[in-house]
Amino acid sequence: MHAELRPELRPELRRVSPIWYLMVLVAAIAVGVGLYCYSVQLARGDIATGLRNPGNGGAAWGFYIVFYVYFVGVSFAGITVASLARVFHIDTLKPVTRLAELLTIVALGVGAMMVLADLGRPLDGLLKLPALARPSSPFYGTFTLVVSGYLFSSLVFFVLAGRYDAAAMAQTGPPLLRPLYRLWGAGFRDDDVAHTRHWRSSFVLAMTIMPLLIVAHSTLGFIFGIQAGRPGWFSALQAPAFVVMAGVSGTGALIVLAAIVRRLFRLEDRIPIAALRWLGNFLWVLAAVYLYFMIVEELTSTYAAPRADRRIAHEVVGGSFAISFWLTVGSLGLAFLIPFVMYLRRLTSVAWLVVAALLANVAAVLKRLLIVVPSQTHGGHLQLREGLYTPTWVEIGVVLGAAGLLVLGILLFGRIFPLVPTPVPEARRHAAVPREPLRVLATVTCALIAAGLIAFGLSDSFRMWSGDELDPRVPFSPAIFATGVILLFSSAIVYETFPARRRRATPRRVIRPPRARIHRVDVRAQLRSSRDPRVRRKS
Amino acid sequence: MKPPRPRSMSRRAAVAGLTGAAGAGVVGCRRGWTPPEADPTGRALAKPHVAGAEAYATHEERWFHSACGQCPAGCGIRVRVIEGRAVRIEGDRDNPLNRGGIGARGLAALQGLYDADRLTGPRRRAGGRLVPVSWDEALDEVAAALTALRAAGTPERLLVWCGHERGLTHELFARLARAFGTPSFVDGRPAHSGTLARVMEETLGVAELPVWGWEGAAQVLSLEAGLLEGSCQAVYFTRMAAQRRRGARTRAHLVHAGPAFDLSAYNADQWLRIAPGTSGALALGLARLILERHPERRELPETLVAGAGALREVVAAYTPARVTALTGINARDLVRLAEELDDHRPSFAYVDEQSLAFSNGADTARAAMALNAVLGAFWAEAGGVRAAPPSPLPPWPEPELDAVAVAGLARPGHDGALAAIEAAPPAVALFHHANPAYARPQPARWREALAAIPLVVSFSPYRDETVEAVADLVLPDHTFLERWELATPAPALDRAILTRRVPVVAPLHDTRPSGDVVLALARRVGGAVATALPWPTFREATEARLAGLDERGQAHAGFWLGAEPAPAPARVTVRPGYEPPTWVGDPARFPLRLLLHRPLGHAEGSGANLPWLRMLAPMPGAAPWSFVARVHPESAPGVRDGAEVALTSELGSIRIRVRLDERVQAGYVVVPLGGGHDAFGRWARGFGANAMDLIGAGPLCATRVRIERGGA
Amino acid sequence: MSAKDPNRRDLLRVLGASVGAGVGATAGLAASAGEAAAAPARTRRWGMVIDLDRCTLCSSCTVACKQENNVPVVGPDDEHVGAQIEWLSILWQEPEQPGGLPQGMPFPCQHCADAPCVKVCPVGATYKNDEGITMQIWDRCIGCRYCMVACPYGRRSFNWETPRWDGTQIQMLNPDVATRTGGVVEKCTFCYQRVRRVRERAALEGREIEDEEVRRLPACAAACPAEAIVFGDLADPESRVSELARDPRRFQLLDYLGTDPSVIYLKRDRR
Amino acid sequence: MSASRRPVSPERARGRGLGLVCAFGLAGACATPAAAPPQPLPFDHALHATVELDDGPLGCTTCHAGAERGVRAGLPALSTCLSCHMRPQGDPPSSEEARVRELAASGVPLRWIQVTRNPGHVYFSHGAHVARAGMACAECHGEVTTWTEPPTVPLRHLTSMDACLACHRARGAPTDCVTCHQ
Repeated sequence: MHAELRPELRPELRRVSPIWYLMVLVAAIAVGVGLYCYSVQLARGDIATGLRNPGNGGAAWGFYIVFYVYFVGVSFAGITVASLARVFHIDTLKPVTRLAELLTIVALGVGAMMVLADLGRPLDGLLKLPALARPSSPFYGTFTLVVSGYLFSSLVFFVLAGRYDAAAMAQTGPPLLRPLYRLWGAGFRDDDVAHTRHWRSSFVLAMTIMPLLIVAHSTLGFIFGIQAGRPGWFSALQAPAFVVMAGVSGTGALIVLAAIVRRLFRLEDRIPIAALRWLGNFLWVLAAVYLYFMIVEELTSTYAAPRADRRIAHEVVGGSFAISFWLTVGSLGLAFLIPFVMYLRRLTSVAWLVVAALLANVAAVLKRLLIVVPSQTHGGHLQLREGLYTPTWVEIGVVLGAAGLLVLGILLFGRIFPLVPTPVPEARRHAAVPREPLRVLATVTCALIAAGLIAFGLSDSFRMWSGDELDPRVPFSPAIFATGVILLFSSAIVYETFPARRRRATPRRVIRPPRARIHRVDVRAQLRSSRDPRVRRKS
Repeated sequence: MKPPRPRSMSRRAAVAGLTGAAGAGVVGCRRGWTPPEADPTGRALAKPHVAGAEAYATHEERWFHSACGQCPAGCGIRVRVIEGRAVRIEGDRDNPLNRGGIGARGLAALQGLYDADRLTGPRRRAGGRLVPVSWDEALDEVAAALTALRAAGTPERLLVWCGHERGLTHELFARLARAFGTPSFVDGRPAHSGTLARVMEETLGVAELPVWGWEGAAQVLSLEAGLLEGSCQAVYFTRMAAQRRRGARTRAHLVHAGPAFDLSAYNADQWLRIAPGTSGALALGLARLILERHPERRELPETLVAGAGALREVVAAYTPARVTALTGINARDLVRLAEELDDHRPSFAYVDEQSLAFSNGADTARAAMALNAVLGAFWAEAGGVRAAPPSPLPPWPEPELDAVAVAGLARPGHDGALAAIEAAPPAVALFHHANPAYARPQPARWREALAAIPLVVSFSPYRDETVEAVADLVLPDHTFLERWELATPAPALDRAILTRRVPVVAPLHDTRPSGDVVLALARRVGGAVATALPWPTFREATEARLAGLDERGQAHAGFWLGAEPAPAPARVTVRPGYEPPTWVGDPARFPLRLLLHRPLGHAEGSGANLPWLRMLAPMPGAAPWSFVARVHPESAPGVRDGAEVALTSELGSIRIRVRLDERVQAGYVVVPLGGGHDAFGRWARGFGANAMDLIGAGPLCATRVRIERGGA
Repeated sequence: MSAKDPNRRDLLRVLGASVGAGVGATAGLAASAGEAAAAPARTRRWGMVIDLDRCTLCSSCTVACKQENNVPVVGPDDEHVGAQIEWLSILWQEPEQPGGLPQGMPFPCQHCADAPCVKVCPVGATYKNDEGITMQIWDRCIGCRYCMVACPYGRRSFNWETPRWDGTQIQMLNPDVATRTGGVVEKCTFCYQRVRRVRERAALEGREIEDEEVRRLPACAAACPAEAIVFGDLADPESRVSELARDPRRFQLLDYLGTDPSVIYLKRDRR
Repeated sequence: MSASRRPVSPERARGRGLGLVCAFGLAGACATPAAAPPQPLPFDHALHATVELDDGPLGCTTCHAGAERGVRAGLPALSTCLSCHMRPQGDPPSSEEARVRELAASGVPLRWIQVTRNPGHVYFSHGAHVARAGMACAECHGEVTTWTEPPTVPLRHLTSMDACLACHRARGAPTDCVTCHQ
């Protein structure tokens, strides 16, 4: 397989730069620090954080929620880029799609950990959220849609897109990892029909994911935006702004990641500058939109605003949050200007692009801090005690550990799997797909079951069957809903991995004559070969 | 085996009768057995293990009627006791003082009872440290010292110092001192020995706080009083303030003249910011204005207030202009206030210890009484000022004094002045509910003076400064929830009231009620002292004391209410006068003047170790757990709000956070009392600062200070 | 769970219509649940009227509340600034205009009819019960603190650490109220344990709860020397609390947010 | 008495997921204590259940006074024992009775060790279940009247919130959380 490709395009694990080891070490230390800090928090209680009761002069949400929002925001880029690349056939972006999806998955995992770090009783949270979560709480969307739907759709996208390379790596990859590749690439036949199927299913997935993405990030915005009791949060702008800010930070993170990965894994030839340039353009567009949102926001909260809103705006622009605010404005401005100038001048400097991307992320973190904190410490409708929130070393350590985990996850993955997908020639994606009623039936069945689970899980989460009781009628309804969402996306897996009927009579339009090696790649066929007489006959 | 039928017995009746006998006790130990409830859920969301609860598991719940002993008010309380643990205090709805309400101080009594830093038994100082000692040894030691004093013929070298506690224990200490033969008995009850009580003695003939006729008053003028915070009857006054505003048909007006914005100012219909210590002038100015309104009428009943006619001449000097200059209250307010006081009868001017905490305190009280006389407030029908009703208990027969005692009593004794104690230290000092090593001006000097006393005995149940720093022996008292007591509350009603406290829980520790200890000491000293205090136990002493109770009152659970209001005295003596307050210190070096006040949680100094009181805001609008000096921004230039500063007087210096407050009279610093303990348990220690370091003997508010940024 | 939340129910109906497929399968379940539900005798709405003209800010209520509800003492040190657990404290409002009167008020949970905290709780640890009390089931709370940031009144406190009672202090705990663990949010319950006690007594005696016996039922109302706090059934027009709530001086805190608090204040009246 | 000497095991199949989630604390049902609690008296329920007094048989609520109308059933104080055992009640007098009087004489209260306890966040009113709902003691506690020794494990069938709720639903009792949570 892949023989038709130029050698440099074949999936392979290249030797890494020595800096890789250094970065892994640093990231591992960060993870260790994070674990230690979290253990301190568990032992001492949340008093170890800088969080305190709002109204008593503190903020109940701080760094953890800021970085939760940030990490989930970062995850935006991955799946967006992958979906855009698929839906609009942007081949320039193809080399970074896997990287992007990987970023999404790892960032979402880390984001979920930030929520756990924030919970007063994390174990109870792990048990009760799947069991009892209520859709009336914006957290419901966070815990079900974001974690199950968003994460799992990305995962499905990622897994399906990787099967091609996995199957190849099962032949050529490090022997130790081959079982993993075989598992991943299980059932993959490198024929045009499979590629075509993937091409189709990925389109459906991409089309599904894009609205889901908007919903998920809006949900995040709703956590803040629909709280009438918090001036500064209560704004219809919150949801769209969260979507855009997620784009800014996610695109920025992806640019940084791509630039680093190019060096570390010596992939300069595989990840073209053009991909980075495209991302740079995407970044300035989003940054411009967000700058516009900020102007709208500041105008609304200063021009004849109610007392409490004005108080917050005053505190943010000129008070104790002024440094953060102006840093945010500056960073975001530069994150817009640098790629914009490059766009106008038709220049591309990776270094400057990385600077802009980093600034975009600085702005993303600070802006989230400016959203989350001032409304709690200074945003009382009543004259409650005002105070300041300063994160303690425990919180900083935990966040550091999470960031370390993010980096570590990506770096380690890069050592076991090619980070750049092998391009599939356009021609191979448009094979005639044989009619396979069973496959369609299985897929549709899976999707229907999923829809049923979603419907039931959601309605029971709404306590529609609970009579006058507080709990869902069936325990773990939210989990059922999430399972439904997962299953819905899994129907794409069913569609692609459903064992093909191999009837000799079926004519297949084959562009290149199949080779014997292809059959060897077919792990399932291989496994079956000992007992399936047909296979034996064939070989 | 067939159990035989018990003979006739109604089991329910028997159970009911006997359950009352079930007392509380110690916790059973459980060896080698893990109770199933040790961790039923694996999580902490459970009632913590309560000593006693699992040991008894009877779930017996009882409510005891008793009386509060946290402050001199003596509100009626009901205590909920479950399995021998007091878990809740509520006000007694039958008690006419508080009618079911209860103050924060009373509620916090539970924390006092269950304070983790209580003394668990008697202690003796050995090698500088307090070590446990048995009661017998400790009592023997005190008795030996006392006996030696009498043997040497110097009984006056015994100092007995009783704090604010009012009740039979106090009387027993006084009786012990008398029979022993020492004139050095310090009565720390402010209601009996403070400036106001002394002035009331000369005015009304009763050395107690007067009774104020809140129930019928239409207008009250509070002259710099700590009406709702530091007064002896804060709960009653709170109830009255509310009732006079909303409960009654006519709404009474409260005007408060005070130097800073405190609870009284907040609650007043009108707050007049007055220069501190000048309310005497205000009272006289008002008296003049009111008299001027009635040139023709002989306003004052000469029969009651002798020489009232001469008042006109005395107050003539206090023209509105002069009063304005003295007090800072503008003339328009003054005139309006005079009109209102005059029109809204019954009205009266209210003063308390806080009003009189200046060098001119006695004059202020006299001026207030003159104003009250002008207002016709004395024994006014609906609401006025009366003398405290006499105690319903007959005076105790004078103990028979032996020759030693007679000789001793004839010699000069101590009245609690530091200099005298330094000059001639007593040989033995007994401190009951008194903590001079903290609560008297110049605590450091007090410690040195007390250290010079060979035997200092403290009866405090807590490890206060006197216990920790100087006491040679500690004979810890029960808290008031563990013992019997018979007490008369600080005067509030025009009927006599007597409260009876009962032990609601078994003693937590190896402590003994001080009354019993006094009786035991008397027995050990023997002779005439033992004869004077013949009762075997304090309980029996209370019964003996109650035997002479006036029979016309009504007995309730927890209190006894006298029948008839106190009769009008033959005459009221009014001696108006005014002197401006004096301030100690060089005005150039110490430009500011120090005002001390008792905040809500002060509870006569006993609140500092109770976190519930500690966390109460010391002034309206303050954060919990704040302990700040308040000063007008103009008086502390360059000082940031919330900064820690040094307050320095000629005598000492303290570090304290400062709050800039425009509602404080410029030129003054307002500091709450009750902070800066270096002992007295975990909640008191190290919190705030002790303003007693700044002031000298004499009135509380008479010291000049300065503020320095960044500490001393 | 209260069935009186019209907004949510409407939403549910709309959603229910769109849900479709799952409904048929579970309709049986819903029907059986409906049968078991017993109708309450009368719908109560417990409420409180706080007469600020009576209140002198003596703070007894705050201490009584801590005593009754086993509210832990959180220390005064810097680390614990803002970690105070306050079910009921004194709210202090400086005048908005110069020359106005500052206002202090006992400040319990407002028990909003439309409570923002209830909406946001992800696990249903806080909910409106049938009698209008916003309850918090400590054991269910996961400590996400969403309710705290949603509450416009700041009337929810988080246990930033596991509460401790030193030595003998543990003996004074009220056995009727569970102590909380670290990591959960707690709040005023209108002294529900006392309401329950009264209700059970009434039920055992076969009568309705009388207004007389609940007027000073919560610990704050019982302790108040000024009798400024009155508790009762706002749904009963005859009750003392309803009568007071009709006073023209009435106001609710932040009524413009539409939370409809069950705590009704009567304005201070000064010359 | 031929009935089982062993208390009925309260270990029951746990509730489904919900019970697990809201895990209610299977108050002591999780583990059988290694040793019997050192109760002050080897109280014989079976023997006392046969006693007839003037005004009827000696019921559960004679000693567990709160069981009928109170919140907590309570264990008897020494005074309760003494209300009968002040005078000798057996022939020959039992050693337990001697111990009761010994304790009474020494003034040491009876230190029962409570075996059956609710988790702290659970409010369970005996009065509501016995006097109002008319349940019998044995419905929850099993045949206590057949035991000759003090119980060593909690006497309770209800080990999960589901079990409580099932009964509440079946009987139309309130299912508001605060009915049972405190």
